[in-house]
Amino acid sequence: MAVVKVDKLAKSVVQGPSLMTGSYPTRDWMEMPVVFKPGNFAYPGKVDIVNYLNKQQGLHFPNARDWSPLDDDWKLPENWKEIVMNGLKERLDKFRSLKIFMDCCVRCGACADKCHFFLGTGDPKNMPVMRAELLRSIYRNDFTMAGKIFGKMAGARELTIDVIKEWFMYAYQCTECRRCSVFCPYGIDTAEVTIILRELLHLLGIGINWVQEPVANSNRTGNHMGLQPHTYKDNVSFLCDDIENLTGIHIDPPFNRKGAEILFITPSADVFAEPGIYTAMGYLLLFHHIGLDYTWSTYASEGGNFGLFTNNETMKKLNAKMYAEAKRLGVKYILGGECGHMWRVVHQYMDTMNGPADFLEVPKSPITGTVFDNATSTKMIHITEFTADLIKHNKLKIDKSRNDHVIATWHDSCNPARAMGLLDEPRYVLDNVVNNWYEMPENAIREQTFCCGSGTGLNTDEIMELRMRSGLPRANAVRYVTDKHGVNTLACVCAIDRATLTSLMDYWVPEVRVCGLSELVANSLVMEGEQRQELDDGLRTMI
Amino acid sequence: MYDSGKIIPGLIIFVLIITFPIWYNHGDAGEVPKLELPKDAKQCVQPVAEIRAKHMQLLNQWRDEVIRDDERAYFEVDGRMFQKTLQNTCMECHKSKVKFCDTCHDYTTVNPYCWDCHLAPVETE
Amino acid sequence: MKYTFPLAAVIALVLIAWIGSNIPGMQYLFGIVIPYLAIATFIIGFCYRVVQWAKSPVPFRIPTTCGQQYSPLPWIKQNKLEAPANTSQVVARMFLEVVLFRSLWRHTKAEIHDGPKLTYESSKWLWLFGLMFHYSFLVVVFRHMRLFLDPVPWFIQVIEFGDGILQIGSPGMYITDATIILGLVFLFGRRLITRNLRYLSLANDYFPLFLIFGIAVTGIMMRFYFRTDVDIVAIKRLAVGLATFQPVIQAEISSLFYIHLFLVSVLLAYFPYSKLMHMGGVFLSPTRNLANDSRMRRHINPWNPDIKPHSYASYEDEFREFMVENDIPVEKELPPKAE
Amino acid sequence: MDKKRREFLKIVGISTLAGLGAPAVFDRLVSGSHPVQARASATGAQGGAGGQQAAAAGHSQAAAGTGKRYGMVIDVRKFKQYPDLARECVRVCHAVHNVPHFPDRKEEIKWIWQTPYTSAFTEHSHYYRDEDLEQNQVLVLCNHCDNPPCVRVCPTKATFRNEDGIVEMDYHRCIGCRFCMAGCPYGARSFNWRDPRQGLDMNNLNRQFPTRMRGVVEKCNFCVERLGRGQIPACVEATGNTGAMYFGDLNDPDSEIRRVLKENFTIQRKPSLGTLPSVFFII
Repeated sequence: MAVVKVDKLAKSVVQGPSLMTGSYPTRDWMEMPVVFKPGNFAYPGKVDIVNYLNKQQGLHFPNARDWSPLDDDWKLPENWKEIVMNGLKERLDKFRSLKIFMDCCVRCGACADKCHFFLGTGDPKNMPVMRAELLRSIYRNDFTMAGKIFGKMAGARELTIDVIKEWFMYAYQCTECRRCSVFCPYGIDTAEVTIILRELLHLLGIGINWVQEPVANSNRTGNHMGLQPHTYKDNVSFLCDDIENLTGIHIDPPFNRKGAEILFITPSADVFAEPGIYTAMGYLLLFHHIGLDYTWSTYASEGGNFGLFTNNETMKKLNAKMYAEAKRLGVKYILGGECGHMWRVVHQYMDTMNGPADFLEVPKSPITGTVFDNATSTKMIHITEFTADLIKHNKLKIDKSRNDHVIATWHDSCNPARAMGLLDEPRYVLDNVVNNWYEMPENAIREQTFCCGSGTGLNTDEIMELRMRSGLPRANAVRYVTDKHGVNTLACVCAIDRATLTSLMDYWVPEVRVCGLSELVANSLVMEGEQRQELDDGLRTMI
Repeated sequence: MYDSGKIIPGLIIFVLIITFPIWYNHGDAGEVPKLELPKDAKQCVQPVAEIRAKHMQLLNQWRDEVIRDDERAYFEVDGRMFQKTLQNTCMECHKSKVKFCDTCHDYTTVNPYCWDCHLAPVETE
Repeated sequence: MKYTFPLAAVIALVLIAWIGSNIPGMQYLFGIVIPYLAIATFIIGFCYRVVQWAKSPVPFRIPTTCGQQYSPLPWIKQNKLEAPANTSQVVARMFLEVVLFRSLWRHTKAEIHDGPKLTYESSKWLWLFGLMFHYSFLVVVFRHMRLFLDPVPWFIQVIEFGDGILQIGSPGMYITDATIILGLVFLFGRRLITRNLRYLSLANDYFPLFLIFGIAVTGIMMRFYFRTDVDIVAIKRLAVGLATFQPVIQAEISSLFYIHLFLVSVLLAYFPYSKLMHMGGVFLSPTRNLANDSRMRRHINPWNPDIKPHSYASYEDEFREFMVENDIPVEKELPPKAE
Repeated sequence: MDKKRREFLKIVGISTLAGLGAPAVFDRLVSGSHPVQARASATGAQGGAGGQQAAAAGHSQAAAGTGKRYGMVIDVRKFKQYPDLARECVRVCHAVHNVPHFPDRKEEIKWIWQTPYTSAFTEHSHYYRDEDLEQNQVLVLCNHCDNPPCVRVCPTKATFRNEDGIVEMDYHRCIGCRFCMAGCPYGARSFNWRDPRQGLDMNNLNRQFPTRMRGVVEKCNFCVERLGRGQIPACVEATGNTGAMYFGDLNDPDSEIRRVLKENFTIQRKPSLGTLPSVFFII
């Protein structure tokens, strides 16, 4: 559907009735039903895809059916209440975080205005505490003594169909960016709550296609895009052709090569869609530049993991391919490309779920000899860590002025920032490959960085207005540095960012375009034997 | 139970802190202090219940009247004249601070700063 | 309004204790039986709750990193407090969180202006008054130990002396009497005044505030204004008696005391069933109490499900033809074409 | 003053954090009960420049309340005549008020003391002084000024001017900030660096009168406690009928002190400061 005009949305964000703009709801939130209308929800998953997933070993995606959030009747299974309650009980027993986060919140409100969805929509239920309260109220009703005795007085409520609808609405208006968790005095992480909400909804056959289809694709073909092995290879080859046209350098990257030293895995979007492809060209040039002994894989051709946006089991299943492929190919370790939630999974979950990776070796840069002892167990390192080390050891021939068409700013992607702590490595790289770059204001960077607004599978076009609202805090900070320093490039290390920030910038800050860090690195590389044309727009120069 | 190695010691410390009074007192409720009343004076400047509950407020009031308002006049209770002073009136009858003031004050650790300046009567024993 | 019921509830509790304690013989109920039940509920309930939490594992290592991770690259400086890489750094992070409310220190207030333009300004009030309230409460509890302990240990006397150091009035004013009220008034006021907070506050957010307010006010009233029948010696004898299981009510004690004690008992009994459990929970939050070392040390998930990836073999089976055609290495060659 | 209001103000005072709201409340409390005080500080507001005129314009007339204003005349000539008298005055005063003795001058506590003429009267010409002035010392004490700077600077109103014109200390309220010592132009105030009881013979105290504690400032109180019992100040009493010291109500035209002032030329210490001392000297 057509997106609302920018000046109209700008006005609506500031003047529309919302908690952000000063109006106060007339009704208590428990009495405020959700209203679905075209544009405020992502399309539900398709029956055959859900059924496909349900058939996979270890996965559980029951109750596939045709349904629409617009219908009154969501065709829930008969025993839906029991399913939810058993599901919740099971998860309470599995996750201490869930119990703690259900019990400990004091509703101090520190998180309230930290959420980009709340800042952009002013919808009270988008305050992280309220989002958690949607589940907490049910938890209290059935799992706590106070809730059982005092009911509504203790903040408890009955589980009804409306609650399920509310969950669907708000579990998909959270990008699990963890910004609220930074400010919470108990570290309550709404991402954990959203994960559980989505898991429970999936038990009822409620999910969104934009998440489930990539999951199915990834399972079958190895990547979200559903690129089959030959297509994947072709795409990379096209990028190599472009590189040759631009620089005269011929690259012939290896695929599924046994015995390579390093397995390289990046989000498939990088080999497929603008502006990610420039980042992929960046990797190709960089690896060629240093003569890296590595391989791509068509089987593990996806770094991203939309399983994280469905449930733990799916996350594990998709992620398992990385180690399986590394083992099959006999590599020493894995190098990961630029991706946000991929790195959340790799950093915080992979070793636990699919380790131990005892068939791999502790990552050691073949060029500099640096041992990455921060990955002694997982044996996977981030391309930015790898590149920063190369730069420090002067292993790259860099001409910074080749990036002089760029005035950059740095977007810390949520997951590398708040679920990994990757903050200074990319800044170091940026310092060394770009002459002009400026930080956004401090409340919008590093651990306080704002989400692009469309993570966790929300980068679908049918909810464009919502995305533009939730991305506003990020766009607003970019607008600030653009006005102040003439910034024209927003750099990041996240594939979803590259896709969604592009839409966001086109909408709010059209003079700014989005790129990956490796693109900027490659722009500045002085390649041996290059026959370079005048590339006044780096790798994006039209030939 | 998971992480019991940390959580159980944590809980034990918590319970020990909460129950500190139980094991600190060794199950001994102790004696309630008995204060020694003056032998030769029968009556205080106020009824016993009043003076017991509010003596500190009376002293405070006296202080304000005497120092701030210069109202130093004697007052009469049952034909006896009294001056508004702790040192010269109260301690005139209650000849021992130790046996009178300190008994309750020590028991309940009330440590007013009266005696930083005012002179307690010389203890005779 | 969501605060009317909690307010009525606290008033009702006051009335129950007031009327109840005036019925002959009921002093034993309010002075001895209920306090014992309350403290037992508190201790058992608290431990039960923590054990219940502990029964669930922490399957994944999910610290929220609020600073630079540990890096083998020597010039990248790790933020040891915000992205701790080992236990001692975690302990330091937790210590600052528990003792200084470090996360609240970051608090900002966001506003939206024409443009649209979002602004964020540092807002330390919640941190300040939150800290003020909690520390006042802690000191007040410590101070009260003089009534439960005989003889009174030196550290309690030190705390009491410090709290009364201003030497204002007689009986001497305690600093914490003022600051706890100030803290409570702020914490209540912001729930009323701040829009976001007014909307999200529940009855069970107001109840403890009113209850603690009632406790503080009855305590202050007893000490400073309605001293009749508040015989501190008799009260101490009762308190020490409670702690030694030899409780005695040896004098008539004012209803105000029984109201105070009853409200404290209610607070203790209410504690394990309420959000007040954040006192224990803050230590167990996996986003704060875990080291950001999940690539260095393997973290074990006790219920790690047995899930295999879609196997390479079946993948190759499906796409072998295309792979061979496009020079992608395969494990099994194509079967000879049946002519 | 109405007891109820006083109680109320006290409640307000207690409930307010000291150091923040307390001074304001005390201000009201004190000025409410002491109109003289309020007037005096109004005079004081004119500052040093107007001081000379204020002095020239004469002292306050009838103070509200008792209408009294106690003052003192010290006849320096008589002390010359009776050489041991001054020392006796000091001894008596310090004994009556349990004023400690510390040998170290830095720790010295003094309510009444002797000082050279040149130090006592700094504004007078000191050329070619006569021998007596060269050799003898002058007995000085707190001047109980009509416009006391020490009162104005005290943040807790621990020092104040009572209805009889006496500048008093309420040691309960003193926080030891020593602003008053900085404010007093006559050095009439001493700070208890040590526990004063260390400088006292504890077996030989005036048990009717308290001591002070470490950390408070103290000074002469014009024997306000003796006046309350109908006695005259201890120092004046010590001079017997030598006529070396006179004490009385400056506002009573028929009083002895007024007669003495009428019959003698008197001077005051540092009159240009406009503090309006209540102690006069016959040289």
